[in-house]
Amino acid sequence: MFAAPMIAILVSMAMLLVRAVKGPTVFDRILSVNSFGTKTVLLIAVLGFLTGRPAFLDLALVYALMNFISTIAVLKFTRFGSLAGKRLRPTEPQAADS
Amino acid sequence: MPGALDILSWACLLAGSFFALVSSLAMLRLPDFYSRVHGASISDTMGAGLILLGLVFQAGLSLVTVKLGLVLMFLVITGPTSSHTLAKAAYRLGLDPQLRSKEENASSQN
Amino acid sequence: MVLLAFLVAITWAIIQLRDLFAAVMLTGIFSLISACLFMVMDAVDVAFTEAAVGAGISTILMLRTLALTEGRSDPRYNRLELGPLAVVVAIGAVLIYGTFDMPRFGDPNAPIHTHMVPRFLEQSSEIGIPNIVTSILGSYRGYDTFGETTVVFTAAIGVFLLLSDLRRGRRVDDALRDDIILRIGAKAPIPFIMVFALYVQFHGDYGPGGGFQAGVIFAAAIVLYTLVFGLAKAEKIFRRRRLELLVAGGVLLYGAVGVVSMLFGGNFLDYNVLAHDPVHGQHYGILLIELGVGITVAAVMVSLFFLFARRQQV
Amino acid sequence: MKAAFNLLVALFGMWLLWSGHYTPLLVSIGLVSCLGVVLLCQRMGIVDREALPLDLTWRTLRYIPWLALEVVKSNLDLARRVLSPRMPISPQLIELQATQKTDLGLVTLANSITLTPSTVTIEATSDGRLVVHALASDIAEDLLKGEMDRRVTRVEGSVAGTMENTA
Repeated sequence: MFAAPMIAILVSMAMLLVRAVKGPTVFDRILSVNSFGTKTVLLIAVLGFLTGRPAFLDLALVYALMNFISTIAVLKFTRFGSLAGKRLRPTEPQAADS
Repeated sequence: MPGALDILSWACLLAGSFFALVSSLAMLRLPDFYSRVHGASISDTMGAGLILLGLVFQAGLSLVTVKLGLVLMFLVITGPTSSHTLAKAAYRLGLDPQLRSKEENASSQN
Repeated sequence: MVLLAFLVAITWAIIQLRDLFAAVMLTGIFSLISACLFMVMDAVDVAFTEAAVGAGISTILMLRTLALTEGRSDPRYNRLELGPLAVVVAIGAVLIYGTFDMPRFGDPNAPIHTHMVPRFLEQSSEIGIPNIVTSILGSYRGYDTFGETTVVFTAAIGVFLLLSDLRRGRRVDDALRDDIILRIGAKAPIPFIMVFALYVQFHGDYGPGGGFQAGVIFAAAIVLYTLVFGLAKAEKIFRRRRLELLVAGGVLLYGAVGVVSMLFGGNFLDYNVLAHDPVHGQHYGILLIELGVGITVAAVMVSLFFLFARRQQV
Repeated sequence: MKAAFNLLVALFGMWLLWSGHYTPLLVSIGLVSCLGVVLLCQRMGIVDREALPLDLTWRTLRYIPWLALEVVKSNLDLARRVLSPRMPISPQLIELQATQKTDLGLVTLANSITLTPSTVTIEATSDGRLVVHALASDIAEDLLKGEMDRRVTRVEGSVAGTMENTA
């Protein structure tokens, strides 16, 4: 019975994968990766119950955590690095406070 | 024997799966980045919430429930934070949202 | 199976993509999927490490590296090179041929199940540590793990030597303090992440986890802090000298446990002698060496991140 | 000081709930770990009222179910929009002036807006100006009515006496 959510999550992962590959902007990709991470958390939680080892939840939390931190890191990078403007019209990041 | 709790749990899990699917579909269908953020946030809230809630019903009252709750809490705190930061970064770097004014909208709906 | 298909698809996409940034993002997904695979195969500890290292830190470090390069791969290097391709295909074929000889996954008659596993399981219960992986790594194969920690240590020293003598450039205040949502949203979880890291550190005996993972998670908390509050502030709190001391200190702690157990009359890294009861001795010993591993890994990760971050500012 | 103590209690509580092993050794390790983390965080300057608003009042408790209901409603609405073949959306940017006095209150509002699908906060500044991307005009109008803003301000009002703006 746990199969239903698992399949749903896998299918939606596949759809996210398509979005991540297609882009078109870097932000779309970051969003897909972030969303993919959330799906992974859910998948692991469900899988943990499927195999009867709820200790897997530690793992799910680590994923949630790493997902958050790497998203922030990536964003910081797009803001200060020079790469983000590749497909966008790059404008100067505004000064410290607007 | 499937008790009421079991049924509730499965209802939650199935509904959560449904929303997870809708979320990904939204990611594919919606036209621009900003609207896709909305799509992603479906799965962050409803998808994750319902699936984890379903698992809570499975687990019964134990430490596992607490852990599930904490995972959900973490997702709820960090989810909006990262999607906001993402939207903001895009906005500041000059990615223009695809907007439709009210008039156009009205005419396209007619 | 589905996951494997994902892996293939994503690898193909990574190769095809010109935009290195996108490639890095896809690598992130790649490691998420492979961690799921480890989960499916019940290798929780491996998945844990993959989660912490692959999905988190390595993406960040790769991005930092990307900041130093041009951001696009040169199409000239993307021609199909027949020579290397042939070599890779040949090696792959040999490896696949090798797997034919290997017992099927989960086959109870496999040599590893008939010889090694019972021994490990027996040993593990004798040691009294529920998580078999930890007991094998920490006790039965204590030397190996010591070696691995030393490898981390040496690698870190290598990177330090390569990167640390940079010219000091202008300092940019890269704090995101003005971003109130991020500030508050990140401030709240940091202490909890740290405690969670320590939990992973000390519960390695019971659940998946241990020094490597805990070190990475703890480092991640500090990375998050650095991202939000700026490198300058973070470096003031986590000073370089102290980090370097910690890098060495972790390895030394591991070694010291070994030496102390020798002083008590046992072999190197034989924890049985650390307490009156061998089970307790094992317990304390593993706890301590895991702590050593954790300290080293965390300090190395943070130093590496600082080095890359500083380099980007130059 | 009070904030540090609150944090310590919260952290240790989490440790106990999460650990599930109550041998004296592990519990004492837990206590030491939590203490160490609190000290470290204090040096990092992230221990304050803002980071851990523990003083939940009944008004907060009443806000959370309301928010949850809102989230569910807008989720259903968004699902309907996405699934319908015509996709009746008309994305727009709106600006609104929040009435919260503290950054924490403002962030609560901004995150509540983001948490509700079909509205995402794009900008938030300390003076209370929010830029929101809404997926459809009726959603935007709903938000502009300010129901959520009023509720968050009410929650904030109940705790604002004990905190000052740290911005």
